[in-house]
Amino acid sequence: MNYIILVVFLGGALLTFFAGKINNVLQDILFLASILVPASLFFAYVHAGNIFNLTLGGIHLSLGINAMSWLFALIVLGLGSMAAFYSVSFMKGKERRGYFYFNFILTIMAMTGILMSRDLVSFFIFWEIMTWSSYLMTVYNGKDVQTVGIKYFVFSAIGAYAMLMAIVVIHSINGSFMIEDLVRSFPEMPVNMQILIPVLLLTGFGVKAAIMPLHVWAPGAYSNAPMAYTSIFSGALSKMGIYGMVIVMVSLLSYVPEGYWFREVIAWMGGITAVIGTLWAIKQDDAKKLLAYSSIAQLGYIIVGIGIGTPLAMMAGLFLAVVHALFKGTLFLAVGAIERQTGTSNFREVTGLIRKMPWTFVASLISIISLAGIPPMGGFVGKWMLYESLLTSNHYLLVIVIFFSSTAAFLYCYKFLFGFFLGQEEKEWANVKEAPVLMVVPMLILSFFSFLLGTYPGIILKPIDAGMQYLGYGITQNHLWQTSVIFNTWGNQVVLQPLLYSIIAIFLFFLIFLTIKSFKQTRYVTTKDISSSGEVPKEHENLTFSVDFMQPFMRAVEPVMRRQIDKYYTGLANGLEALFDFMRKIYTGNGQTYAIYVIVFVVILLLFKDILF
Amino acid sequence: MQEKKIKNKIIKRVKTNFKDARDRNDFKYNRLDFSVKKEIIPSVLFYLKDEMGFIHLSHISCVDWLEEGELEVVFILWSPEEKIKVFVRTRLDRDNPVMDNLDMIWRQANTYERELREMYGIQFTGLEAPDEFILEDWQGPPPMRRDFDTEAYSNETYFHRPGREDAEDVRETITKRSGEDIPDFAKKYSR
Amino acid sequence: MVGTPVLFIVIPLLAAFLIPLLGMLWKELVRIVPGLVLAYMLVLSVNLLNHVLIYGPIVEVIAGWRPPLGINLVFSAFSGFLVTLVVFMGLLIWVYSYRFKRNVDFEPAKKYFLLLMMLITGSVGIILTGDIFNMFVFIEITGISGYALTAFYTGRDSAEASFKYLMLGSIASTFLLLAIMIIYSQVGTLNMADIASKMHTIKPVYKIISFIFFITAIGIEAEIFPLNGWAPDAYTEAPGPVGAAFAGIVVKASVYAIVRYVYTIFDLSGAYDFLILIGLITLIMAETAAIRQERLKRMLAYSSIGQMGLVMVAFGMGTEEGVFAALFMILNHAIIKSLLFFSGSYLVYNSKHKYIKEVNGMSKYLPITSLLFALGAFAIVGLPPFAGFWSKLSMLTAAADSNMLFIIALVLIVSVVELVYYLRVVNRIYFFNKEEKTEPKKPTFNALIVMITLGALILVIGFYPDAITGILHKASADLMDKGQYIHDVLSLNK
Amino acid sequence: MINDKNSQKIVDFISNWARKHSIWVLGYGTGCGAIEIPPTMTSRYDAERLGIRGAATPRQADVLLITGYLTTKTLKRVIRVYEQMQDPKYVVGFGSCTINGGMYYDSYNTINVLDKYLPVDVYINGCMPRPEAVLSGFGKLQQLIGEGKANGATKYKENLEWYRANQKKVIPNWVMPEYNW
Amino acid sequence: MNELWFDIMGAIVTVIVAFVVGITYMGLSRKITARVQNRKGPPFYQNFIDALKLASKTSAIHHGFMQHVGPAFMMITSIMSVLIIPVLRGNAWFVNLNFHGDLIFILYIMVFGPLGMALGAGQTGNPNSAIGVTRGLSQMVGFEIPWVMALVALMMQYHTTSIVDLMNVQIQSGMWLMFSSPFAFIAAVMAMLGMFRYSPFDIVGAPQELASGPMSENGGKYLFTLMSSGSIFAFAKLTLYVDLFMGGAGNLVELVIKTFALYLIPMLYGVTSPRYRTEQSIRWFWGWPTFFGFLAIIYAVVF
Repeated sequence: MNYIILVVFLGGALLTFFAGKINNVLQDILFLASILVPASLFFAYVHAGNIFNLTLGGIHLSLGINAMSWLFALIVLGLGSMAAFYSVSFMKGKERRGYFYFNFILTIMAMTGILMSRDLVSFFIFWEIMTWSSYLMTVYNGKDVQTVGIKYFVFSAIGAYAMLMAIVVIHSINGSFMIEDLVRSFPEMPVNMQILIPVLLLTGFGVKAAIMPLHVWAPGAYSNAPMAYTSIFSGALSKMGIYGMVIVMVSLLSYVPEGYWFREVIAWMGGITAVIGTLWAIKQDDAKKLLAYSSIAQLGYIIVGIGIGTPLAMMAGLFLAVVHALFKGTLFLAVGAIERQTGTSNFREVTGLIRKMPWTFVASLISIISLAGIPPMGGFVGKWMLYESLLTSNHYLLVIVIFFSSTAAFLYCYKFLFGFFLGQEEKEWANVKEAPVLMVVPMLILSFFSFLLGTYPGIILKPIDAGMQYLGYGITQNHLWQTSVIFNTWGNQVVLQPLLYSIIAIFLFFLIFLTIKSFKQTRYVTTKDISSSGEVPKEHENLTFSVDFMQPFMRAVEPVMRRQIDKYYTGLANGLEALFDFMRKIYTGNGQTYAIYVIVFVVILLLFKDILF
Repeated sequence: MQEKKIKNKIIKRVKTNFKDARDRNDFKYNRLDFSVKKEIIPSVLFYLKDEMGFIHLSHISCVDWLEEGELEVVFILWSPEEKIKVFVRTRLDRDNPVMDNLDMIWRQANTYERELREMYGIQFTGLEAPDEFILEDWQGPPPMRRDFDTEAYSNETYFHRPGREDAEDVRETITKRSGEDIPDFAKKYSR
Repeated sequence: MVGTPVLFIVIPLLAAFLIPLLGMLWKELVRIVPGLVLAYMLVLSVNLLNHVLIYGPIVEVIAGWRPPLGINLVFSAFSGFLVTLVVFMGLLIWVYSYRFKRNVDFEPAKKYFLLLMMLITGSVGIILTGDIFNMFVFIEITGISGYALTAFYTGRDSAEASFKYLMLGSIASTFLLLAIMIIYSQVGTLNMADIASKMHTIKPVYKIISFIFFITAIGIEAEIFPLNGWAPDAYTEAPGPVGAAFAGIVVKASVYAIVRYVYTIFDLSGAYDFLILIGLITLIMAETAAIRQERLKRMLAYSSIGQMGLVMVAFGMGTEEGVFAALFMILNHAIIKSLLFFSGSYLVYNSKHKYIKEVNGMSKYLPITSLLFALGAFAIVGLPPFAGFWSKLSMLTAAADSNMLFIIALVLIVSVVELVYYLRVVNRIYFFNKEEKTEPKKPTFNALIVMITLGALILVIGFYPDAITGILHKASADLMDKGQYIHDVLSLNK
Repeated sequence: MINDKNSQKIVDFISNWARKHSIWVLGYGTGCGAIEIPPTMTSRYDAERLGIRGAATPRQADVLLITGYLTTKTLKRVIRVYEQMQDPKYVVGFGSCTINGGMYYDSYNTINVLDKYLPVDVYINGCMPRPEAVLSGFGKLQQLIGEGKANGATKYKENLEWYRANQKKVIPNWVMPEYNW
Repeated sequence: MNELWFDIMGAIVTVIVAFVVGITYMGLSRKITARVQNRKGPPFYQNFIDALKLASKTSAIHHGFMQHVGPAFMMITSIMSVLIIPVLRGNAWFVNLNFHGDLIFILYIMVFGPLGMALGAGQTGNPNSAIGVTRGLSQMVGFEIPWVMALVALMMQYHTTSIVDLMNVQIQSGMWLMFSSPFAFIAAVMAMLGMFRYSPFDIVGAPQELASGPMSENGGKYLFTLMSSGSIFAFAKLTLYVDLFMGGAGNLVELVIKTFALYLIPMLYGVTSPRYRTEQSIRWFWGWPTFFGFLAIIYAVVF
């Protein structure tokens, strides 16, 4: 069954690509089918036991699923299906539909393949397919391809090649590419290999998970890809890095003494990633960039959770991974909807869409609340577990770092909502309509789930628990979570259900009080009707405060922002290019020089013949 | 003495360049005064700014010579180096007060010109600025002209609370009532 | 037995000389005959290869002189594989250049196909021969036809490039002759197998010096740094298919020569490490030089040099895995680089200077060519699931098994550089707006067929590498088995 | 029960009492009168002890305090501010200028009688009125509110057309949102 | 069923107590400020009158749905905090939701309201509102750091994240946490200055610059809701401080005394200080308060 799913994906991708030559509607239907059919096949027929073996080029490949990868497959296929529905409407009337659909399906296929891989070679193959198909999406708009696109691919390639090196090294030690064999033999490996292999693998996964020094590709790539795709890019594709990290951190590093330091370093890197991502997100004026940096920051939390590695922390990390897929997927979809309806995603240009696109606003609001980690949404549960796990495992400074990042996140959360939906309504956007139903419904479904998980986290904690048991953790139910209750290891708890009901009750009470009593009496006035020193703003006067939105805060943190990792990378790249340009000049184009080279070559060989041969 | 020399020099230079410029040189202090025709105003001002160092435009003012049927526009320039100010006057026809826009010489002239346009009705050809400046929704004649009767206008346009017509200088009455004298300083202001 | 190896040399040579004569009969024959010849040779070589894989190598003696005195041709799994590859590439080049640019006219076409046949003859000869002087002759044949082909466009630049090639080529001949002289003076024989069996009798100094001269001489043809000064110019100025021929045929033959010397003839232990060293230097120099190039073909040329460096590194490992990886890379490189040259030529078809920036926005005018170029670019940097990945993986696995972690890291870092410049070109093709300067030319039907065939091959090998790995394994085992080679050749004596 | 007349009376009494003791003033500081407000609010006269405090925006304010002459230009803004305030609201005219134009009675662009344009509940006489006078004026206003007689807003609503005609007479170019609380 | 009604009644009583106490404190603060400024000042019940007046005003207009929902959000936050924070030790009336959440939950539910209010303010379209909100959020980032450091120190030291447990610790040891963890108390109190937004940290409202900031378009009922929820919230925060650092309170009188003593700190600091700029305020919080927070953590780790 495993390979049939992949084949269906691949065939669907090709069919969809060529169907565009015949009929657009046919193409849409084929596209949906080639996402949904394999997804439903997956959930219907694939179980942990099914293993499909294949020998290709003398290498033993093996596909199968386990409890851990099932969890991630849930993210990939669930979010993928939602984004697929969205894409059909999103791509209506756009160029390069076949290109988009092809790469979309291919990415989903690659991610499914990664999760199914039981050996490192097929893991790597699917990883690379994922990389280049996502790269092709990154350059979809044809904007900044030589900078953003290349940067993305170069970082991905560095990561992937690090991984490849690890794979061949593992093979030379083990004589096998199977992940199981790696896990089994890792504790007996020599110490330098025990350090080298995780470092290489973590580099590979860290690139996709946008961990701190390797994150610079993310903002550009996330914002350049079409938004329907970026929701997967940020929601699911980055989780592949997390998935790999989970394997490395838990299956390999927990069994060796050096693992402790790896965990600490990775956790701190995650923490710093969270802070830096948040600070840069606050500075952005473009919603895509903002969400991209926010993704970096959120992935930082997840990495912290996985890095700490206590049962509660691991659960927090995985739960956050799921919830992040939900809310960040929704937010990117919302930005896509706004961009489609208005033509821009810049906060300075778009304002006051709340009355034009109310459902998009509702989805964004719920997702933002979830992102900010405010109860009663799913984000809170993940954050709570993360804090409690950090506290109970004595990472006090990390708590502060995470808390700072999380508090500062409110700034960009508000900026997102204010920039798009609130503020003065402008004449320019007076005719903006709500996005099509097919775009709104996936957003609402996704945001509903992040609401649901805030009350009944047990729904998703159960598969997480199963996955963690697969990784070797004990059963965590009953002492860490129940359907609607979460505990920390000190025995403190948060009971979500009554809290939620209280919140809803109070909310309804005051909504009734304010709405029924005054909504009828009050009438709507436009946002031009504000108390601005008695002036009446003219139609063309936009009083919305959107330029340098968080300037006071930025001034306060200005010393931190002055240094950018990106600049160092750019400097390095420029230096290398200059070096290469110098190297190029060795080929002077002069025949005499070449002849001299030959003579020099011979002379050198003759001089050093004793050493060389 | 020094000042006088400089002043004479300036007058000489201006007069050689602009033959029909009439000057007045009887001011005590650092002040000069030229009257020129409106056609050569731009060239005079350019000359004063670029050649003579009168780089600062202090003000553009206007005098309404109702009896002579003319409006006199006064440009007040200031030379920070010589510490001398120059008044350049020109006369416009009161019925058709038109002259050239000068805000390319000094950017701030724009403001003064808008004010003059609004208050005296002088049209500056080529002046690019919104119509309204200080008087919003003004529909009457230019209010600073001497033939504009502000009280009549006010009576016509605005409401008046009755009782002000028979309002007199009540100070005399008060004095009688309380037996006080009007203080000397107050007498000056008395009607 | 379906044919003998000697046909591989006789038939194309004959065809080459007959082409002008046949041209007198019917002008079109000039074009058709080489194709027929090459097709026949392909059938022949495939048959022979099949035979060889089952029954062991064929050793053919020319004119009845038995080794070690006479000249013999060895068609083993290793050389047979390379011959098949060379002939196959030759056929594709023929199809592609059937009416390519100046070939449309009779006179140039006559010269072109004549020289092409000579080139193929020489290359096949280098691979098949079992005699070092004979190899020298074939190298000269290859070289001379190469010089002429480089100057095919008869421009100033072409002449200059050709002259550089010629100059270095003559230096190469000198060194080769010197080396042969030393060997002959010491061993008294020119037969490879015989030399190999007597190599332990030679004094190390002579051995090493002759090896150095050999390496220098063949290294010039095999484009190792710093002997490859001619290559970028030649690739740039020669016609597109000739570039492919250099990359797919000449260089392969030269690498074969080096490998034969290192593996079979000489027993120097340091030679393997030397191969790795020189391969790495070549790789790094070429790839770093490629990234800043302004002309498309020059960039491809440097990339080609770099790939050959990589092949050299793989050969230098000296293990069977390494040889397997190297052969796999040779195969992939032949296919992919030819595809890149072929499609690249059409992308800059009407441009005078072949600047990279002139490919901007070509995807709108030449969709299939652009797609194939992109496919080739993705494949050559080793992205799965395309062909290049498997060779890279096998190369790295072999390196890891030989504990060469540093080399793995270096190769991978250089791969990133390679990735960058290929992606830049692909991005230009797809996402930039076309400048008005050059007029895109649609590829001819036969060119399209060739390119699609190569593209399909890339995909086939990518998705099903087992199609080729069996042969490669046998070929690499064949190369490693030095004693068997000597035995096979010298046993004819008895 | 709520609509019962007596209970309505009680509610009115309570709310009037509250309004009376909590007066949030929006000072429209035109002319020289604004300088009299700081002493009124600060230590010496301390208007806050009577529940009088400043309001930042018209939305929060109860009383619009117009401290001096109003040109036609500022009148427009004052009307705008007044219409933005929420019921119940009161206007206090401060100084002679608002009563009969004061020393600007013959100016070509100041209005002379404020109550033709806005419903003034209390005038404070003087040029300038001292803080004592201001406090006394507010005392009067409190008294009126307590008695429920400070119904300028109602008057304005009822006679809106008359007020509008007067306003439009001096502000011919009328571009303001409609007032329909 | 009976128990549920009892719970609901208890919750309502808690909220009413919080409202009354909080709004009285606000009135008292005006009185005390006036006395400091050598004025007579309004009566202490002045804020009741203000609230009553605001409630009796009409609200004729709105700028959109969020303007209605924003104050409701604010109210939820206040009421939720006051329900989750233990008001009295072991009193059946005030149990509410004490055992359903913990400190981290409270930290997060506390920002729910400002965010909702910020949304309401944003919908009005008044630029002053948005500026005020950005200042408020920025300042929040400032003072949350020492505040969280203090809390983390407490949680580390006593191995619990529950307020009830922390209160029990104080009862058992017989010593208030403000004495046993002095640095945490100092950091928390310094953070409290920002939390109450009295001068010099009143950068959000800043009537002189921003026309009362986020509230500038809210009058009448909206302002009433905000005002009452603000007073409930103030009470909740004070109670939290009392619970954490002063051993909680056995009865309402004790609670009022303790909370008022705490309340005097930001208020008296406020009357004597001019306003900071936003970034000055943030940097102030990241200076000494954070230093004390670090000390608190070191103290918690070492002892």
